[in-house]
Amino acid sequence: SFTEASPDSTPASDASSRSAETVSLTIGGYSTIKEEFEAIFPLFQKQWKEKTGQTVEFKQSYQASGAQAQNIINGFEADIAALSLEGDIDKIAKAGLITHEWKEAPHGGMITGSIVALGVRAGNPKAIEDWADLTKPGIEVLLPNPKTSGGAKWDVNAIYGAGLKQSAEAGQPDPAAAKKMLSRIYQNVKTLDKSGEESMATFDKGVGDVIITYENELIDRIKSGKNYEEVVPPYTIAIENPAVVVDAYVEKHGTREVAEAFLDFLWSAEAQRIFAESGFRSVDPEIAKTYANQYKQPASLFDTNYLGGWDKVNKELYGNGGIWDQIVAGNQ
Amino acid sequence: MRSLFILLTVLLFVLILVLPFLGILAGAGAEGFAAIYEALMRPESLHALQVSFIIVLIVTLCNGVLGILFSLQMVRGPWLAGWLRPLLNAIVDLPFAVSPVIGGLMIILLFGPNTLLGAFFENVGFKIVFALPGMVMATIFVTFPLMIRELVPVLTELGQTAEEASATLGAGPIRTFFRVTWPSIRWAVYYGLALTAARAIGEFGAVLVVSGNIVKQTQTATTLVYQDSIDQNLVAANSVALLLGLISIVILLFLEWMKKRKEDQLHAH
Amino acid sequence: MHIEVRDLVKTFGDVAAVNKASFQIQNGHLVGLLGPSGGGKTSILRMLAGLEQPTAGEIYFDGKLVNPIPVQDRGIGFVFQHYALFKHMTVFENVAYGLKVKKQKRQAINERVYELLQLIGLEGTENKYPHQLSGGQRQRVAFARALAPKPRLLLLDEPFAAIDAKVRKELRLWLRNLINQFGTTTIFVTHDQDEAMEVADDLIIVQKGRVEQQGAPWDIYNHPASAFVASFIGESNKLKAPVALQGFPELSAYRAGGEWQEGTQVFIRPEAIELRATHHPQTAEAGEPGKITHVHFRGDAWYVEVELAGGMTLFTYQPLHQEALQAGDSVSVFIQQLFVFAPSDIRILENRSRKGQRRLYVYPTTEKRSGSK
Amino acid sequence: MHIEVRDLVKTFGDVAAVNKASFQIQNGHLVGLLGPSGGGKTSILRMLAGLEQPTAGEIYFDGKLVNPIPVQDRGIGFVFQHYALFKHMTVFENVAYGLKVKKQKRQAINERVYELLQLIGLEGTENKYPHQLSGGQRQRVAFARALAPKPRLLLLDEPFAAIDAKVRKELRLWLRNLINQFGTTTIFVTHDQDEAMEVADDLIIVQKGRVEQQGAPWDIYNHPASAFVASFIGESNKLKAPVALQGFPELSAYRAGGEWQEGTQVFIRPEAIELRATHHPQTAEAGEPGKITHVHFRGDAWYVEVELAGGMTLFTYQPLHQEALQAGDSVSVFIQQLFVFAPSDIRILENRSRKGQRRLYVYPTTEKRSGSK
Amino acid sequence: MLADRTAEGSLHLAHMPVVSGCQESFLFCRPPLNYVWRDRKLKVMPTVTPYQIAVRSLLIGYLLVLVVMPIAAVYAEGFSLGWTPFWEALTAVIAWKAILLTVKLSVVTTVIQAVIGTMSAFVLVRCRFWGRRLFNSLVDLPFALPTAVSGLMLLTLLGPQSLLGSWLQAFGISLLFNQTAIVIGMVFITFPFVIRTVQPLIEQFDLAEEQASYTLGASKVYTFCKVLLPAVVPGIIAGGLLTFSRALAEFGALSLISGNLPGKTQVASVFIYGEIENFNTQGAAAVSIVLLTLSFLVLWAVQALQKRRGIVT
Ligand SMILES: Nc1ncnc2c1ncn2[C@@H]1O[C@H](COP(=O)(O)OP(=O)(O)OP(=O)(O)O)[C@@H](O)[C@H]1O
Ligand SMILES: Nc1ncnc2c1ncn2[C@@H]1O[C@H](COP(=O)(O)OP(=O)(O)OP(=O)(O)O)[C@@H](O)[C@H]1O
Ligand SMILES: [Mg+2]
Ligand SMILES: [Mg+2]
Repeated sequence: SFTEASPDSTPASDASSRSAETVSLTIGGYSTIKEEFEAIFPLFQKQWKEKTGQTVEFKQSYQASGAQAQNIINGFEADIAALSLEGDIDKIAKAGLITHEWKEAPHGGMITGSIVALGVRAGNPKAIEDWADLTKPGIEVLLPNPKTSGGAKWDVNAIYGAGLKQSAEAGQPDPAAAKKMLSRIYQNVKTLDKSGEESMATFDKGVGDVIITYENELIDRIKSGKNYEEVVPPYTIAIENPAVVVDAYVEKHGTREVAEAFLDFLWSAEAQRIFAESGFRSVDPEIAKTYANQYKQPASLFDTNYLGGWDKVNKELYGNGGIWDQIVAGNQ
Repeated sequence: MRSLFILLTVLLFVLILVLPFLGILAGAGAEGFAAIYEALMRPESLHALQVSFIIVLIVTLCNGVLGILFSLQMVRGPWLAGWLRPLLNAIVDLPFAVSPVIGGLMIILLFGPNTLLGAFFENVGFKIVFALPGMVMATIFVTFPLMIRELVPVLTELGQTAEEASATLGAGPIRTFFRVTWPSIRWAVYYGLALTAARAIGEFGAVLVVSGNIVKQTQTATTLVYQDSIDQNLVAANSVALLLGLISIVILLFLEWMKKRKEDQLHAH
Repeated sequence: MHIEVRDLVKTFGDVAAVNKASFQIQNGHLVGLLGPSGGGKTSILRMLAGLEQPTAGEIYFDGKLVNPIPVQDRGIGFVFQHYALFKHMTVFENVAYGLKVKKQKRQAINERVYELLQLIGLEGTENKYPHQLSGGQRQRVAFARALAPKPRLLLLDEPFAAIDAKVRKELRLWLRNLINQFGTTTIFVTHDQDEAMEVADDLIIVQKGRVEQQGAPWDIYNHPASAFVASFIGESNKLKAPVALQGFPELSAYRAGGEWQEGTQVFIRPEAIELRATHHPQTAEAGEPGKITHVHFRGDAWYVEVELAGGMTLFTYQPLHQEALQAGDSVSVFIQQLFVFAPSDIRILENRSRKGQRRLYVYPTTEKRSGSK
Repeated sequence: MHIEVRDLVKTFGDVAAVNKASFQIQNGHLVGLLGPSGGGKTSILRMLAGLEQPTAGEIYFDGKLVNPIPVQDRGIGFVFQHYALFKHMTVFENVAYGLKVKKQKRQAINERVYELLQLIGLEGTENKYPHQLSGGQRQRVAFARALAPKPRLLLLDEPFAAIDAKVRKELRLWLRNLINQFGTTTIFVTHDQDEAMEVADDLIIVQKGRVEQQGAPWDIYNHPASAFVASFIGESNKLKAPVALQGFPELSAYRAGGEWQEGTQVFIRPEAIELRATHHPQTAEAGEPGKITHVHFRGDAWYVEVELAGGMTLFTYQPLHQEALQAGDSVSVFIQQLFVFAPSDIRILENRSRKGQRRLYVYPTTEKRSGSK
Repeated sequence: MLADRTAEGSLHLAHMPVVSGCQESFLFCRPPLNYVWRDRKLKVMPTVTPYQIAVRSLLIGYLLVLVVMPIAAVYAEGFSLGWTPFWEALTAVIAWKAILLTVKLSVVTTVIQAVIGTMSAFVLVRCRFWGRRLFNSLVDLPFALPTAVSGLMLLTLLGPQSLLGSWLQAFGISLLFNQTAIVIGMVFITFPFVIRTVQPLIEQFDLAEEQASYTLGASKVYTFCKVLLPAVVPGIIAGGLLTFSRALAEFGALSLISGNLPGKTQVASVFIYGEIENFNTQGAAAVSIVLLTLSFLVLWAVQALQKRRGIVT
């Protein structure tokens, strides 16, 4: 029951939880991953029961990636953190709650992948094909706010990276050109919702001509019958979402074994297939191949490393007085 | 002229209150009544409603009892002389001015396990943040002014003679309060309770931050609505929202009806 | 209950509402506390009740110091100016309240309440609420409520102030009888001297927080202890400037040029003024010549204004069955008595030219209170 | 302004608050509207003001039908019982309100307001708010506010009801003078007959929505048109059962056995009763033997109760300067006059045994109003 | 002329309104007195009973822990890094613009509420029409709905897919993602305040005052403006203040319909949320401090002002 927010919070329960009939696992996830996780839980519960006889009970919380990271730092005792951004995991690690080298896990600690894509209305009435089309006058663009949304950082990274790539075609990658494109797209932004989901909800209400979002979100919507079309611009970024065991809390709860088992289970073919079903690009190359026809391939896919890694991006793009700030300030 | 104003007001109410509410109604009923029922009977809905109910109960009780005591002191406490009374007066309203998100965050920063206070409570086995106590605290913070704002004018208006009369007849303070003061402030208290309850049901920002939004554990009806709505589960979101709206409308209508009955009683003679 | 108050002081901030007031009240007396607004009457009463704590001074009930005793335990009854009935209780519940507090038996309560309701003439209203009663009825319920627990001291704060003149007169006689019947020591506050005169055994005149005079109405009316009391109780003509009045040679001692001496005030009661038409046989007697300037019908008497030769105007009342005067008539004005308040002494001067012939005031009984057979 | 009211009716639901009331008021008169509570006084006043629409009947101001004219345009001044001053305006703004409505020049407004403030003796308070004034002061501001636009008809609804006795007396004389000065036609409502007597030129007695009598106070007091008026105006002894009174042979005609005839009522005014000690030389004259049962000091007179041989008790007042009576004294009671109200006729009976010797009431002037030189 | 009969006794016209004994109160707060013999005299020593100490500490504790401490924590957090970062956080163009925008639109909302709230209160109290009681209880609805739901609702209602939205779009009017939208959201959220504070004042208003105005020749409109309106101004002010504070702080509803474009349509609370998400609690607190302090000052100033004018609300 809710009155015992964390039943195993006392050290005394450490030993008992191993032999107990049930073991509970607390998941701190980012909002998008909720549906997929809920599909995976029963599978894992079954497997774990067979293996150890224990019943696993899941406690789940889903919030915006940054908020979730903050909660975990502030005392939300999640055994497993599944977030949108590497950076958010790093913050937890910096707070001393994650002590192992999490990137040494399979697939660099990433459980899902995706790309940034464009969603347009049925029939693509505004003929959107590339980032440049978003800068045309009269186009209404939906984009979440990278200041409040982890997902939005991927979107902005994609635009900025595409800008660099395009200028690189003509010679050198030109940060100024990239910034200019970002800035011109920003001028067409109708609303900067505070999370990717809200942005999608706004698009659902009929607002806007084009939404910049995760590919998997679009695939999922289109599968469920929405009249959208997915447009993949030639240059876009590959998204990777990490999941990690939070050492401090599994130690406290005595749940390391089951937590690690669950994390491993996320990389199993079974789980990866579920992610792929709902539109994610699987981190498992085998599964990815099976679902390949579900995705449109961009001409050139780059990743965060192309932009210099998250540390650099966070500083130069989103830091105080960074490029994003300059764009926002310059557009008033 | 008069009917013009009535028309304007009705229009205003329809635009600002009725229309949005009908919107929710339509959203909930989009897939028929069974869908509403189903949405409400989901285990997480039931649990969230239960959490909300318990929070509302505790908050209404705390703010009710302490709000009455507080208002009594605000109006009559001799020890609040001079500068203290106006200061308190201004402080009472402040929670309105604090963005609920910040309010919630501050409770985390004050009582989280990394803080002195939080660590202390944690050691005695009492978890505050991401658990019920923190949610209750956040809700109390947000609803604090309502009871007092309702009661203070009534107590001021009431004066003290009836209480003094009771004392001269030999009654002690407790009896005097329940037999003499209470019947006169009863309606204001009910109103204050109703508003506190309504606001507590509806509180979102602060609770979201403090609760951690753990499904079937600290998720309240409001945060469930939010989650459902961003999960594309619009029927469910609207159904729960509809229920919340209906509950508070019913409470207020009930009060209105009771008040009318009392008025009729008074004017019958 | 015998009441003694010694050097009572009550200050609110800088204001001394009551300033060293001392008095005693005999058991069973009905005492009127009278004085101008803001004089401290309410404050004294509230301190007696225990609703207010004295800043200094002692209050004794039957010789026992009651200062530390809280309201609930003083065994008093209090009737508030605006009744302060419990709005949400019926007449019955209101009256029964004090008895219930005392945990009396239901049977005993019922009997006492019905007895009181009968006494106040409100049988049959027991299930009504205060808002269904008229002002006079509410007042009576307030009395019954205060009387129910048989208090030994009854305190009334302007009990009739909110009731209209006609009903007021009836209520005060009713109250007087009621209190006679119970013999409860009673103190009541009023602004209205007619009321006080009519009802009280004793009056205490309070001004600026001080007791100016205490005594029977008769004494206070006829022997005011200060200029304030003389002017506050009863009507009087105040002589602004000295004039030579026949029969009052002593007055010249208080003159200082065309003025009265510093601090001297002279008053004449209207009933001490006798008017005779100049053609009347008795006019020979020492009277001032005067002229009627104004006559007004006042129901049971004529209100008459007369201007003396010196320019001074006096008013008096003329009984209906005496010969009627008209504005413009010349009259002879005979002044029987006047009060002089000087810093040095306070005197009642009788007109010398008529001395011994007829005394103005004759006290009817040897007791202080009016007799009742 | 000359006022005429014809067959005025006002019903609230089933209740006829005013029921065919008709009367006329001369220009410049000050008229008191008097009657018991619920009699319809307020309703009449409010219809005159236009605050209420009559159910039937006509109201004429100077011969012009005003029924259809809204309040704002009737040119009246209205003073409410509880003053109804504008709480958020200063004294100045309150008084100036009516002038501002008329869009008068600032200069003219200032002059008029200061003139009025001086008149009401409240110079220097112009910047105070009503809650900073005493009751009497507020009342005067309310007058000034109503007078400021120079209304031709002034209506006052129990203007003194909320003020205490002493202040009340002064205010009503002040009002009388003020209205004399302006000559404004004025109607004022009161419960209190002393007030009405003292102030009014004319009284209209209203009961149960009907006009019972209209006339000068003198006439109404001495020639009441109905038993109701006789008992309502002035004090009287009501004779419950017939007794043989010397000097009133006519009374026997109204007897029916041991009772009065159906519908007959007999009243004696206290001032129509003369008491003489039995040892007094004049006692020979036809008087009833009686015994004093109660004497009470009343400030300016003695209140005396006397029991006649037949068991009937009468009360009367004895001036202070007459010989003092005491409870138990035997007296001779001489009744000068009584009122008989029978279904057949209304009569004022004078005591025959003394007839011609001395008339009780002598009217002082030929005018109706008391003169003022 | 009348004789000088008024004499002295009657100079006491001044019976000022009796100050009710609020200073000394007995219900729960009267200090019982200790009497002590000292210097051969009875001295009064006011004391407080343990019971009263308990009540007072309970109340103070409650207020401290649940209201004062969180608010103090905002200040502590805002200044946690000292003055310079506090100042920098505020002077950042976007923060500053968000604050200005919020204050500006809160003022607009307050003015709108003052007008429509007063009107609605009048109609609800003075006019009898069908559905009055229903409307009266609907007034508090915005309180009961989760603010996020309110936002979603407004989004649905005004969005291009709704009847109203498409109709408005045909006229080229957009009520979403601009300042109008923010004001609409604020008005919705703060709807009950002015109505609820003005209503009792109208109910208590002495009808005679209004009639007095008519008898003095004033028309209905003039009477309304000069007599009725000033009488309810304290209520409008009190309600307006609450409206203002609440509008300053609103988050849930606004974040969905405002558009959130920094410097254009981003309100302070959304900005604060962003800063929190970015692990910049100090910056968030700094902006909060400005809003808090502002509304505290306004609340206090208005109270002082009303006290000086002798209006007690
Ligand atoms: N609670 C109080 N706070 C401050 N001053 C007070 C208080 N109560 C009374 N006073 C002041 O004390 C003085 C005496 O007041 P009190 O009420 O005793 O007079 P009063 O004789 O009853 O007058 P009234 O006839 O007008 O009722 C007044 O000047 C009054 O202003
Ligand atoms: N608005 C109203 N609705 C219903 N009945 C009314 C109304 N106003 C007056 N009445 C009734 O009309 C009758 C006369 O009332 P009115 O106020 O004129 O009497 P009044 O002579 O002024 O009495 P009082 O001296 O008590 O003021 C009363 O029975 C009263 O109950
Ligand atoms: Mg008093
Ligand atoms: Mg009336």
